[in-house]
Amino acid sequence: MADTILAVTGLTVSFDGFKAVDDLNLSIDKDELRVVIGPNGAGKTTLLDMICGKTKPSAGRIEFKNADLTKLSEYEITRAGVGRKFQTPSVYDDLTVLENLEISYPKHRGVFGSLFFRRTREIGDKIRAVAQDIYLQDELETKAGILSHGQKQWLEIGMLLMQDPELMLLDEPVAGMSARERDLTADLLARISKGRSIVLIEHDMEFVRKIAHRVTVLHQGKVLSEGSMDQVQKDARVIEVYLGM
Amino acid sequence: MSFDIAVMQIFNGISLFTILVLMALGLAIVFGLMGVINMAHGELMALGAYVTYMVAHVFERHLPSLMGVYLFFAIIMAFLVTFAFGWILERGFIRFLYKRPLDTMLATWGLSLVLQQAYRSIFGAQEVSVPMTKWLTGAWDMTEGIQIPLNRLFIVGLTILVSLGVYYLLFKTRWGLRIRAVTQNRAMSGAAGINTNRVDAMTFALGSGLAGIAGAVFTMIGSTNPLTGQLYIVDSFIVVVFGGVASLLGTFVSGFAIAQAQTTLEFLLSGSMAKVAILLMVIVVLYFRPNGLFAARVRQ
Amino acid sequence: MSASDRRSFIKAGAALGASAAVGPWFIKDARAADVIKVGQLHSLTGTIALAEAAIVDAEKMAIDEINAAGGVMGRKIESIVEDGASDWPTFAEKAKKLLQRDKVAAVFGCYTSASRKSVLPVFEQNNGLLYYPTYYEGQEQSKNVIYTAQEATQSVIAAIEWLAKNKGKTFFLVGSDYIYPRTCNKIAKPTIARVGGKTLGEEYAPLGHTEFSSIINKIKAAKPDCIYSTVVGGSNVAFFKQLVAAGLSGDKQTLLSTVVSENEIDGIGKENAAGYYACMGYFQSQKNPANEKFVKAIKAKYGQDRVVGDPMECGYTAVYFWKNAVEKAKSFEVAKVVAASSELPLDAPEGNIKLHKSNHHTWKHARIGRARPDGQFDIVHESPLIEPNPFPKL
Amino acid sequence: MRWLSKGELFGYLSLAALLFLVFPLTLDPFRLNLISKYLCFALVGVGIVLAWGYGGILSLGQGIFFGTGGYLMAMFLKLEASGKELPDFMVWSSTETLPWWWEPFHNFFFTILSILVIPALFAFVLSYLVFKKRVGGVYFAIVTLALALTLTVLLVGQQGYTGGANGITDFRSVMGWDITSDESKRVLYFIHVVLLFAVMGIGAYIIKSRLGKILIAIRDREDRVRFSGYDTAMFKAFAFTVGALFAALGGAMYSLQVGLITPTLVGAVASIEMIIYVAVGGRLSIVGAVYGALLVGFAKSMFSENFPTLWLFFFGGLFIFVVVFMPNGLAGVLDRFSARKKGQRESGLNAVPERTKA
Repeated sequence: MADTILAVTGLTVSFDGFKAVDDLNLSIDKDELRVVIGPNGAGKTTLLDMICGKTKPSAGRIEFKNADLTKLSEYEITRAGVGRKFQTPSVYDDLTVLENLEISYPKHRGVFGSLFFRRTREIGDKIRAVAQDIYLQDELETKAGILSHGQKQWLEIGMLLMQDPELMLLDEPVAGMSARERDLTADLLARISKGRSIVLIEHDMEFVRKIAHRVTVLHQGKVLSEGSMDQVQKDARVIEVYLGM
Repeated sequence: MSFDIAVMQIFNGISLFTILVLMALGLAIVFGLMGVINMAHGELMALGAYVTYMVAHVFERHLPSLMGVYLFFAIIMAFLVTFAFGWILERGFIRFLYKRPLDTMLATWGLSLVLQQAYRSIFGAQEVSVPMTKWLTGAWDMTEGIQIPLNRLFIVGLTILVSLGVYYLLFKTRWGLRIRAVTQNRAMSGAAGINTNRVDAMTFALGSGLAGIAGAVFTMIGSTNPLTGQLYIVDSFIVVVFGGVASLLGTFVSGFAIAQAQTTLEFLLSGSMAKVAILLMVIVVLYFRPNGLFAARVRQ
Repeated sequence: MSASDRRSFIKAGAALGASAAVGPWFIKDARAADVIKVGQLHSLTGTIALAEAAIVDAEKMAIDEINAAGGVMGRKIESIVEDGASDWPTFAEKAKKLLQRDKVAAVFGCYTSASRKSVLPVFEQNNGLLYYPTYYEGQEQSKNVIYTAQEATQSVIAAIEWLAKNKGKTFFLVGSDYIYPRTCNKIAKPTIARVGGKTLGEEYAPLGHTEFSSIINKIKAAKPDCIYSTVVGGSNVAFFKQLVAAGLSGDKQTLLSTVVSENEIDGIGKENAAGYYACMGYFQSQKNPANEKFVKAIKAKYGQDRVVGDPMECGYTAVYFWKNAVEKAKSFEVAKVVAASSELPLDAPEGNIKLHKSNHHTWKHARIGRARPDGQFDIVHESPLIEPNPFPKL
Repeated sequence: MRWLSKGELFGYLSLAALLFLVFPLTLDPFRLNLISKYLCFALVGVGIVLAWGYGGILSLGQGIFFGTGGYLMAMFLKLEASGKELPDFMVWSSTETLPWWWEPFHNFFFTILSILVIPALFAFVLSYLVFKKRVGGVYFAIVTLALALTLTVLLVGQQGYTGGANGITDFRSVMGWDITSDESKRVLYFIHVVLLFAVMGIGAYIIKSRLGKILIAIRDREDRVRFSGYDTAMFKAFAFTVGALFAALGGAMYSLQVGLITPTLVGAVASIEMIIYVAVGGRLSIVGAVYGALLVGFAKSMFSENFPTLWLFFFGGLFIFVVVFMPNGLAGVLDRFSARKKGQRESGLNAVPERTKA
């Protein structure tokens, strides 16, 4: 238990009577890279939404480093050390790559702090380092709106890196990427997963196999199976869900 | 408060409810289904009122024997004229603004100024008097002390009719299906072979036409002048938003709530204070239900 | 679209080149010696336009008549019309423009008290002269204003006394929520008490309100002999229509208003107003040569359908009051014109009236009329000339 | 990164030249006073650029703050004009004694302090609570509209304390200094212009700061900003509060220079007009908003002087045209023009962000 960073117990939420997540239990260890898979509508994105505070659960607890996240608002959860990347890349189109990263710098987040903010050398260095990591070092002055889809995905990951979260929630980070970009992203994930925990949703099994430590399969809002990629793939229930449907 | 007065107050509440619904229904359709905030909705109502005025004059001059039923023709004409006008407006400039809903509000506000001046130039700044339909004046004497005004009764009936009509149109016909399809997923509907431009124009025109009906009917209880529309727009707007823009049912419920609150408070307090109380009630409710009374909880 | 509208429409098109529009900002107009400028400052747009537009017409007619007869002291009157747009700051802006840029000798204008209050400092600071042609609540007297219509005591007291004597002693007071109705009711209540009557209720509807059913129910519950109404504007139309629909039409219920003239009845609808009473200084149905000439001229100029109400007549007489004062003073200077106005008589359409010796108001008759189905009034009562008393002790 | 773009620099310089030199030298006192009046709305406009253009918060109730500033100033001016007497409108409405909450407004400095604090404080408390609840877009617009209406009804209804529909009029002096003469109007004009440039400077600073970037980010993707660890409600409330403060300053200057304040300046129509000024000038440009206020005010005066019966056609037509064809107002057109000349692609910042349907 000592190295558990996130413990989800009895998590439930329903939309207009439909239970998107139903009495779900999940635990993530420190430094773990967990991949969550499951058919459409299994509740994957909703799970991440609830962890990061976007959706409030109807019941259950989400414990992160001894704090119950269900009681905090989004920005408090972020400040506690949880970072979230969305399914469709969500970056600030009207701002440059540099500004996008700078906004994500985890200090001066109060009104007056940001009003009198000056970019110090230290911050500049950090921005450049992150830009390097996400392959955008040459695009710092480009407006985010005109980046390619894959570059936007990277930029959003970069924004999380600026926050230096202990737990990263990534929703389909390689969707819409070319094969080469996927490889680069796999490298990127391998690099950044050092020293932090990652929960990642992905459909691309090739990609999952490449990066996952452990895999959780969701189905109809519940955990169907959990274990290594190989274990999971042999699980009869998983095969039924994926092939039988 | 005696029993008689209580009965009449209850009727007043119902009557105001139907008036608000009639006022707001067109706006709710245009706003809720298309996201267009039409600040000229009131002026479209005024257009309906002026059409009624003209129809009344034509009947007075040429068909005096049919004056008793002119209102029915006027209502139909008001609907047709505002429907056509709405179509023109939609094609003329509303359609350029679909991606900027808040801008529709500003542009249509400019339109409302232009229309006000148009009415003033054509009909004069003074009120025009629309003749009353004889059999609708006066009251139905339920008992010695209870009088129910006939024209209000008429409005109640008409609102029920119009509401059923709108319900049928939107939920039971192919056309309604198309409208709902387009509002839910424009691209998909286009791909499915629906002429989205046409549906947009039809929807806006329908909303406008309903404003025309409301305008025609309100000549019985209110005044008709170039600024008539201004009196109604804010109330309509509040009814729609209070109910939740995505929901026509919400419009009905909020109309009912506001009407009951208003008639009760007006009886107990002064007119001004009643108004203040209602506006504050709307603010407080919006605070607790930020998307209006009827907003479904959905996964984004 | 009227002919003059059309003309200005064309003018508008021509001026869109902007030079005509921008010109007046920088170039001061050359002033011709043989014309004298006056201003007409009323709302042509906005909520009050429905009452004021007609006054502009009546004033214009008086100006045209005077010009046709040779002008004032040999100079033709040139009228500059400005739109106050039913917006008090705009009134102040336009008043400043008329006084400071156009340097008009007099302004005929304003309808609501609010608009008058907004221009009052402008007239006092620029030493202008305003003729105010609308019945109002009193409580004011300025060296720069001549008031040609009734102030409240001249109509309210006469009306209440007449009602109490002829119609009954219990009253219900209904008004729009602003200063005129509140002041009128402030005068009405002690008057009702003085004549031995009783005030059963007092209600105010927000300006522009169109839903009167609750107030009407309160009236029904109180069962007053008389309703005294100071509801104004579009609200009035709604109020009367809803009264009739609720069974309180003019043949069943006594109602008297001090703000409903023939002009308002046009909008209310003749059949809705029939049987109700109004108290005014002037009615179109008055029989005398000056009035017959006046009504005929209005109809000839603006169409046979036009009706004439008290404010129109007061606007018309205001122009003549000014002309006569100028000719008596032999000067256009404001102080001299004002001095010459003291006790100045006029044979007006409403009969022989005169300006007060010192308080700038007008000695007027109070007339009570009952609305007929044709929109005209049967005059049922006419008082002798009443001295204006803008600051009554109550 | 440069502090001002070439276009902005040109805008500021030309505006300074106009306001400090051209207008005072060429216009007569009446016209100069009109300019002062337009500039009151320019102050509001700068605030709207911040709140609406950058923060994405459309308020249909800026009149609340404009009016509050105006009424607070008017209370002081009226008390001074009345001397030892009760203000005239109170006498007419049979208010016998000065209400206690009028008393402090005998003091000029208290008045100034109240103008700076009361509207801003109200705006902050209101907007923070409301934004915290995620009331946004058209719902926020309605809340502000309803508040503006409420305040109007209260002002009109409480005639004995507020002057009712007439408003408060007839001011004479500030601490003995006559404000009605042409000379003092000229002095007030210059004070006003200096104040305006100060406000524009503050606005520009906010926009260029990190806070400005965060506002843009919130406008376009509020969700994302929350997940970057910001209390977005606080930022929006800040932008709205600054907008309210500027509006209150505009209202106070209005009372001083125009000489009256009325409930119509608080209501829905006035509030929408204020938005229109900014829409015409350009919602993303501070200089644009000032030009917008000048231009619309000028157009309104000119049209209504020359075509008193038809001016609304032009005025309404102008709005429709600007909103439909110039979504970023005049500033947007100029930007696009200069961008095209330089052969650049249109900058993303100056394109109206596509908003999702309300």
